[in-house]
Amino acid sequence: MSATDPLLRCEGLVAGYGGPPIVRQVYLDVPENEMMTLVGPNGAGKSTLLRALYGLTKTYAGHIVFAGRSIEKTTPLERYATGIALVPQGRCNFDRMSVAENLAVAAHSVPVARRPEALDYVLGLFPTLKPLMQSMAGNLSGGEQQLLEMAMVLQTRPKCLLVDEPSLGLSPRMQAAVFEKLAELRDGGMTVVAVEQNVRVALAVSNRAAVLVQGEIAFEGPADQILADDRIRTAYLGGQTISQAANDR
Amino acid sequence: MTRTSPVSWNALLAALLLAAGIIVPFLTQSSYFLTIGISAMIFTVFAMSLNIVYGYAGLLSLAQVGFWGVGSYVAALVVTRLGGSIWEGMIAAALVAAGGAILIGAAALRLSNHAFVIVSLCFTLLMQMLAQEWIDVTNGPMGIPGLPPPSIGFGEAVFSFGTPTRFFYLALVFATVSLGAIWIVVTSRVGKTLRMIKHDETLARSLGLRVTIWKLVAIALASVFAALSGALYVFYVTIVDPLIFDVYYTQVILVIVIIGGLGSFWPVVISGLLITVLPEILRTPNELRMISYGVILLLAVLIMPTGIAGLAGKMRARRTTPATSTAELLQ
Amino acid sequence: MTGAANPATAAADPLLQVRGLRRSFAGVHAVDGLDLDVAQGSVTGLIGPNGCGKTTSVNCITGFDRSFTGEVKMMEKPLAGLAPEAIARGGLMRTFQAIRVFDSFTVLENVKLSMQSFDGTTVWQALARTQQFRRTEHETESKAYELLELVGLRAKSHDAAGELSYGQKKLLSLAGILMSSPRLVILDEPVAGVNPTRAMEIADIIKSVKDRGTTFLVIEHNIPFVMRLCDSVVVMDRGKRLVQGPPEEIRNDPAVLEAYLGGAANVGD
Amino acid sequence: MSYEFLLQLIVNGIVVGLIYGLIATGLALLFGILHIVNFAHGEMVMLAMYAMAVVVPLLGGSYMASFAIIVIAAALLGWLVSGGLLAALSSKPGQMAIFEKSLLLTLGLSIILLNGVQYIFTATPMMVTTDIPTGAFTFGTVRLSYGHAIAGAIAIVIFAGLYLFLTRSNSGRALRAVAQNREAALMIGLDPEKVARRAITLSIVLCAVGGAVLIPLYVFQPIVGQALLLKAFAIVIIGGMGNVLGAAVVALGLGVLESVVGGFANIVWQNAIAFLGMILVLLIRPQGLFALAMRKG
Repeated sequence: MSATDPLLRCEGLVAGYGGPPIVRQVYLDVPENEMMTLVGPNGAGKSTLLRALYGLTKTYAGHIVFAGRSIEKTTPLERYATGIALVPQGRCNFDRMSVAENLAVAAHSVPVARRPEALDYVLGLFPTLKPLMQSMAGNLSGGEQQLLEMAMVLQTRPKCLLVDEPSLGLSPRMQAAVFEKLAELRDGGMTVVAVEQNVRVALAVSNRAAVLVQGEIAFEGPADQILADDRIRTAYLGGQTISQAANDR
Repeated sequence: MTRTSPVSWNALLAALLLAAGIIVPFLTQSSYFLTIGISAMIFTVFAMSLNIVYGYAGLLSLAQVGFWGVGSYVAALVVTRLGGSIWEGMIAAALVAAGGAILIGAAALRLSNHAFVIVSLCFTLLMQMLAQEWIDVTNGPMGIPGLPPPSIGFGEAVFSFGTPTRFFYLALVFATVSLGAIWIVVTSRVGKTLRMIKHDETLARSLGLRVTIWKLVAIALASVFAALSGALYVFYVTIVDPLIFDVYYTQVILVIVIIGGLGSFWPVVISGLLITVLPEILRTPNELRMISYGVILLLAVLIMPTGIAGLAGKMRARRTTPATSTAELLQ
Repeated sequence: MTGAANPATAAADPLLQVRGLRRSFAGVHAVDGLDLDVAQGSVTGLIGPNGCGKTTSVNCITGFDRSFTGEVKMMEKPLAGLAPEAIARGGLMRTFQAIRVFDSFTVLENVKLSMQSFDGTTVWQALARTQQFRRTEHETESKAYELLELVGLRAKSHDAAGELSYGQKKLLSLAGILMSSPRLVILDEPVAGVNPTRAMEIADIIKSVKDRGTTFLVIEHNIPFVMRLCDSVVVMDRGKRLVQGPPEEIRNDPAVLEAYLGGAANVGD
Repeated sequence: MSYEFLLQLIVNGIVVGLIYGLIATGLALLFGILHIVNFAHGEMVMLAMYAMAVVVPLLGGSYMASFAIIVIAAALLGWLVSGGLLAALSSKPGQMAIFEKSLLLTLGLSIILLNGVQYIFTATPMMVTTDIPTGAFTFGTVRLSYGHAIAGAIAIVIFAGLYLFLTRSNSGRALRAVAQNREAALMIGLDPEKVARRAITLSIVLCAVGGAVLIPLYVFQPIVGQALLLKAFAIVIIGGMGNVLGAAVVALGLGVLESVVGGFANIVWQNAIAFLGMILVLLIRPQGLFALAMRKG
């Protein structure tokens, strides 16, 4: 895989949940060691696209190429083994088990000998979790649970982290902290693809951004240019019909 | 349902079965075959009672045998202890069953469907235990023997249904009246309402349906017909004992309803008659027959969960509507 | 385009009034003191970013979620605490975000069944199939055909509802709830997952029904659809009403765009 | 009411409660993790009892040896059966729900097992004489027969093992994890299928242990499974569907309560307690005492 090839590429991806397709012909490249944020109005298919990357949806057509291999036919378990990890939307931990137990269960696929080392690695990334090890995951704050969920999947040192609306249910202070942590991971060599409502906070730390409208990429580019682009307003609040916005691409 | 007016198609089938019923006692005098006929008719009504609550309303209830047994005991006690006639016994059985059904139903409906099923089974198991151990009421394991045959009239002008032939006709009247009443209910708007609730309770509520009340109606209706069938059955076998609650009965009516097709009427009637008659003819010993029922239940659930009605429906559907093409899917 | 006959401001004579609606799940305030007015005879839109509490509010108003605090009144009659079926019988009908139809019944039956709690026939009339019952059934059927005609599904009356496309099922549920000519209809994302041409068709149908006096509250993500259809638009943000006003005013209000771009998730910890 | 008599009843109740706990936890495990119900649970315990009845004489009455063999056989059988059971239970949307399907399938299975055993062993009550000495430990006037003592000891050991397995070992934690949040389990690459097979195997092993432990205490017939089913269901519902620890605690309580009530009131009430307790809990707190949400819907 040459240096210029993206780590993750979608070629004409069409996906949905069995009914009409929600993701319609998406072409997207995510270069390695960069953070890409998917934004766009609700119902545009952002979460569906992210879940399609992890194999949680039906793929009608198109390819997903990860590190040179097409993976659209593989199962979530297989994709996790090849180095893609997903932190789904909302709470996704084992609320009636302690933080330590959550992390231990999450490390089940790590060889036993290397588990302590993997635990130290994630506790190094998420020091706020250290004092909370013995408390029940359910009693943690929304933000702390979000960090726990990220720590859980990072023990296997995946190459690419998919994060679905990490800011949902978090206070503005926690939202900023979560995105700073994502940026830190990106600087440490992780490729991050986030779906996010809070466009300003996400784009502030992202390298690139793509605006999804009605299942298609309306336009994409470097994060700072996207915010300034007036097409954001039409994408979110309309004014032009979607096809005009798409033709400008 | 085919487009010809439904009443004529159903009337034809009803007349056919009724005629067959009337002829049978002329074809055979052997009490063995008449007994099979009587139990076939009673079990068909009993299975139809399960079909009301499970088939139409979508509530899998294993309490039917509980009401079947309670009805039997109540009728037997009314006749043997209170000196009433079987008719008063059956009315009492129906009322007690309906009352019990509404009480237990109201409590159990507060639960999710999962717990409802388990509570319904525990009701039957508890009734069996009470019949076994509440000696001074149920006479315990010995049960209540010597139940007099049903009869009409007083003093000399008494007409008794003591002989198998006469009881056969009594059972035929009972089956015709009961199945007729159930047919009127399930093919009317009440039946449609229950099927709406079975299909999507939330949607039914959003259209203004008092779902919980309709569920209680279904449970109570089912318990009444189960109790009546039980009462008539024990007066034919002339004894009621704790074995009336045996899991065998739960399993037979489940097999009948699933093979026939949940929420269908005529297929359940036909499968009810066949499934009670066949093993009797094969004369297999009790254990092997019940093992065969167990195997039939497993196969039915695995292979054709929608029963005969489902298969008939699929065949009719395959002929009329084309499958949705992927093009339309991508539209 | 939005020449609504009645005044755009909702204060005139609100059919539906919501005051201080609050519903939280384990510390997260999904709805945090929402105030909402729906004017008689209007089509009011309810928009807002994902997670701002739109669907939760609808579930509270229509009685499917009764653990909330605050006041919900329709024509001065309090709805809080009533069962969903009682609220429906009171003339407030709703559709669902995840489309719900009776798949095994035909399209015509689906529409007729929606009338069942409203045509006043008693159980005994239904069982005995009395003359009066047959007459009401006939009237229901002709009204059903009329509504199927309106939504363009007349040709598919005898098909099983399960075989309809996604957009057609949305039209079917709309026809179903209009059978009982309700005072207020709440549509939960009527055009989600529906292609733009079909969406505009649905907008025209809603407009024509509105002109006959039915009031609508429409929850929708498709902003162009809402701007074209609604007389008044309520924008929700972090569980509260941010602003309410005519569509043009809302589109140009910087606070609205900021709510969307600022990711107005409800305030957690 | 003499003090010693009450103490005796409590001791007996504790032993019975522990055994109920073993049987009910197996049921709670299946429901908690797979949301399926096993109507043949009682029959599986009965099957283990009859298996002991065959194996014990073969091994010259040695209880511990036969106990080990039965448990190992159950583990192997469980692992083999679990694959087939999961395949049979897979149902696409619109088909019969998995819960309903599991219920009807296991109901069919229970009838086959019940009548199969009855056909082979007939319904005559069975008593297995083992090398467990007769006689009892005595504390003052309270007697604890060796049979009851061994049964109680084994139950305590198995419970301790189960607790450690669920809390300390990763595969044990995996079971709880899948029960608590299926999507989170998928997120961390846990294969729900493999975890489900482990849960089924563990549940079947618990049945075998439950059966083997009852051997020294009771005379039994093929029908014994039915009564055990009612008890297990009542315990699971009162404890909160799918809550393993809740089931264990409620089982102990029920065992003691039944023993005490049985000692004083009419025998009929002894069995009715389980059911009446359940109805009471359902009316007041439908999700069970140790709520693992089983509220409406």
